[in-house]
Amino acid sequence: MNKRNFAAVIFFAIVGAFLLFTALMMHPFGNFNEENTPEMDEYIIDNTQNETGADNGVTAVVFDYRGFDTLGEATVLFTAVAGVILVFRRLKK
Amino acid sequence: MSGMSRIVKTITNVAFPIVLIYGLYVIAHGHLTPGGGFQGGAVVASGLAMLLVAYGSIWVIGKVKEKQLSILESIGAIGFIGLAFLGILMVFIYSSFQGNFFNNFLINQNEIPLFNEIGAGLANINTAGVIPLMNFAVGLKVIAGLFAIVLVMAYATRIKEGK
Amino acid sequence: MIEIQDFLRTLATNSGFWNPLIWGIIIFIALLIAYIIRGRGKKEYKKQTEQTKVFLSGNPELEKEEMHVKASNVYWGFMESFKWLYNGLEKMHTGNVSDYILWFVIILGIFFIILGVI
Amino acid sequence: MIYNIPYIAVAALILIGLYAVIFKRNLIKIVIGITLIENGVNLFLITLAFREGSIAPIYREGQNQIMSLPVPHALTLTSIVIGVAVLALMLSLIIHLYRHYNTLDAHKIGREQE
Amino acid sequence: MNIIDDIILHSPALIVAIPLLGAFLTPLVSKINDKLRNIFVIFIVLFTSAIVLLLANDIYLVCGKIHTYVFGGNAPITEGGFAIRILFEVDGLNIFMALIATILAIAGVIYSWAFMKENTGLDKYYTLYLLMIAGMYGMILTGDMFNFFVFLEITSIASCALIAFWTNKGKAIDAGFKYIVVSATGALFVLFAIAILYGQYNALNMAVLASKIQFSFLDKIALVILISGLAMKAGIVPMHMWLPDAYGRAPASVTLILVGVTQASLYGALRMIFTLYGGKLTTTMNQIGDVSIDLNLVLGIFIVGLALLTIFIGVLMALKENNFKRMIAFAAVAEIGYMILAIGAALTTVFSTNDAGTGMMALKGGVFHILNDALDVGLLFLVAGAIYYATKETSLNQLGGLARNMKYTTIFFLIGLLAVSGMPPMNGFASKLIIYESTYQVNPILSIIAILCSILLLAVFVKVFHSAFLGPKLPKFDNVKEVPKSMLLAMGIIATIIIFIGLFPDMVVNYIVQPAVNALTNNSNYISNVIGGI
Repeated sequence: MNKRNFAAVIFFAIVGAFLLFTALMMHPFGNFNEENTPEMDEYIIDNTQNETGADNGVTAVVFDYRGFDTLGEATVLFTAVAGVILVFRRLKK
Repeated sequence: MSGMSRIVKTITNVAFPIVLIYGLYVIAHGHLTPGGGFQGGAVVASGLAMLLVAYGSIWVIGKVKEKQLSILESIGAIGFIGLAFLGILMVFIYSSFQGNFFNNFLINQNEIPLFNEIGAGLANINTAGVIPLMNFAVGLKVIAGLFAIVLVMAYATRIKEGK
Repeated sequence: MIEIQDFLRTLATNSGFWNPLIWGIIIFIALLIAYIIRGRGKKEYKKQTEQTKVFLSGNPELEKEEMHVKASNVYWGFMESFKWLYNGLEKMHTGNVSDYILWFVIILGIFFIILGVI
Repeated sequence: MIYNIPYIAVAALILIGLYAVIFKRNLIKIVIGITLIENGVNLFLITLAFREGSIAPIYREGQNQIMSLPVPHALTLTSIVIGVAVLALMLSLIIHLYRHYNTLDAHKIGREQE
Repeated sequence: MNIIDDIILHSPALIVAIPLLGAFLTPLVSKINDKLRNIFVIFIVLFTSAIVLLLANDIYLVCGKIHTYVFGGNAPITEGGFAIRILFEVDGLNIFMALIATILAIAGVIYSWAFMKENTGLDKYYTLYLLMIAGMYGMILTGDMFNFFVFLEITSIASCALIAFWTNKGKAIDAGFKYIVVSATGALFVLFAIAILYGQYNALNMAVLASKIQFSFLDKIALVILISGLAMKAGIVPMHMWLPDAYGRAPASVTLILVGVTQASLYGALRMIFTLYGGKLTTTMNQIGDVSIDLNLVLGIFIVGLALLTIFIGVLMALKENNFKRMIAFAAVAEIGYMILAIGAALTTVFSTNDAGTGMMALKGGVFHILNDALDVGLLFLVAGAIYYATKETSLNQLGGLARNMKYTTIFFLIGLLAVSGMPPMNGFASKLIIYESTYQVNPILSIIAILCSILLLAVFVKVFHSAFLGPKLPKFDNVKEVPKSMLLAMGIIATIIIFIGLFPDMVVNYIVQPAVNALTNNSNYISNVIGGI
């Protein structure tokens, strides 16, 4: 094992240990107690039908509350198409 | 790659309309049922990719060019961002309506009887303001975009004849 | 909003100041002095005579290509004296994507230790 | 604790992806590693959305169960599409690299030499 | 003036949305005519710049004003205080970075007209160019964490495709692939940190997060991941290696915007440190004896260490390099080192009670140097592109005697040389003088190393000037002509701004840099603007 892989393994182990600490420190999966009640999502669940009129809460969030993210998302896809067509273009006129 | 065997082509001919209808259904009911523009567009694009695999990229590139697809995608994107811009411009149409970018201008109003009802869990399609229109724009954009990506990459890696 | 005296203010740092206009005046005076000194040089210098020929201690004059010092030869001595350092830097810059991500992971680990342990 | 097993799975996915990016020499495997990292992050986002006994946030008449959080669903959707775009661009660049160098080994492609 | 007021009211959205609309329209316009397409793109960029200037005027009129814009709604927060909608929050720092981006965008799009004329695929080139500019504006102006990630990805993908523009060179493709791998990894880790913060506080808005943040263990993890990912995007040693490849292989007009993207990533790191964690920077992490180790001290020392490494390695590699654009790229790495040196030195002192003035001055120098570095390095890259356009040659060993044929280019290169190596009376000297003096008061060693490396930077560009422009006229460059007018115009714009800032530095510091520094140092203003009084 050369020097590069040795350092790689060591720091890989450190980062992995801290990521596992993060996983153990998160709030328990699925149950929200008093101190971390999701107020923002509660508000969205309560008011989606009145504010946007949509029955599908996720679509309401995607296209109304966070519509600008969706514009960026569509732009990312547009960018990828333009990039792929640019990379595979003909170089001669 | 050139086309595959007759069995695959036949199965594709049978399956492609079903996939197409299902994708369009997912796009159209995006504000009522699970799904939306992206998901339905991905379904339709996968059906088109199946067509590409069955018939070969050379046959498909004879039918449709990637330039036309990118024009189509631009039209979808312009429709999407135009609906967003209309939220600003509505201030000049409805008086006493301070609109912002990405404003859902079709809901909570009675001038235009289009998608302007409040959904009450009854799967009423005439609800949710601009969300169905945005679903259609994004669906068109995703269909054209994903199919353009797959088509260009398949045509670039095709097997040349004579080699 | 912008008055005319804004153009003349000096930039006051904590312990010093910097005013380009004063600097320009001083530089102008210095150039003037230099020009005066130059004007008092030797008078018998004439163009198009033996004085202006290139003199390479008797050797013939090379043509243009060899007379231009290439870029890699300009700091040759510096490179030679710091060869030990540059060898290390050469080893560091492998054009390999995995190493780029590895450096990111190394910085991440060091920073994790610094903030997590302290 | 049993409740954190999804987060441990997220950490494991990210670590496997980092391993593939750092230790593999094949460009396709590096791309697979990045996709694994991205899937781990998406799993993390969608894990944050879950509540015990909750249904998908879609309103039906006459039912009032608790719903899972809608915002992480939206973020995951956006993140997935972004991942698709990045993947498409990476693969097209790899096709061009293979045309130029006739290899997919990152070490054989080498560095800039002037 | 009703329409002007409406434009100012909606300006944060229009600044991002109009380049996006132009990018969507470019494939349709290029169906008609090529010249029309170029005029259309230039018009879009100029219109966006006009809106940026209107917004800047609106911001700078009132001291400490913050322009908040909510997408889709009118109130930034609902009743109960949840920021459920995306909102842009433009304060002094945002508008400062937006002005830098504006200058780079105008110069780049004018430069592209003549520089890219012989190439194919120009409609896609201009589309991606506008998308890059829009993504840069979005990264700079946004006030929402996830939105920041989205625009980070837009800029990454667009610039990756443009770095690999000359697909007949294998190394260009390789550089694009390295760039997309590095930026995708960094952006994914940033998203991971955002998800950690969301899972803890159930909020995505920067101001709400900054008001809620507790600095628990998970927040430490999130801070580490955010700073590391954004530092890799900003090209800080030892995560800088993608930068020479990408800068060196991209077309010069793309490299100009890439400089702006790098600065935007650095801005993101600043925003995360000073605004998101700004309230917690003085928390005592540990007690050794009677000295209390605060968070800002730890961060400052770590950043200063990285900065010294960045300056050293950047300058030494630039001194060795023989490829023109790679050399300028390593010099750009060193310049980034100067910024984060000043910022790290400011972090150690700006929150202490006895010498907060030194920290403020160092922060002022660092923020001022962001502007100067973008202008100087951008001008040098444009000159390198002009030489490549004229001679089709990038290796300095082959060049020589170009000053006889390309007079204006030589003058512009001389201006850039003096500016980037911190010579009076250019703008680089003013910011570097502030950095030297403030870091000297923090620790003399820092300023000594900085001055030494600045001298070495001058040596680097003297070598370039000697070997490329001076010397005898080489016979193979006899028929080299001056570059076309549009490239000269683009270089002239940047050179004029450089000389203006160099001649009147105090006005720039007072009117533009000082609001940015104030916006950095008190984040309570930023928070209370969204969620009401604190």
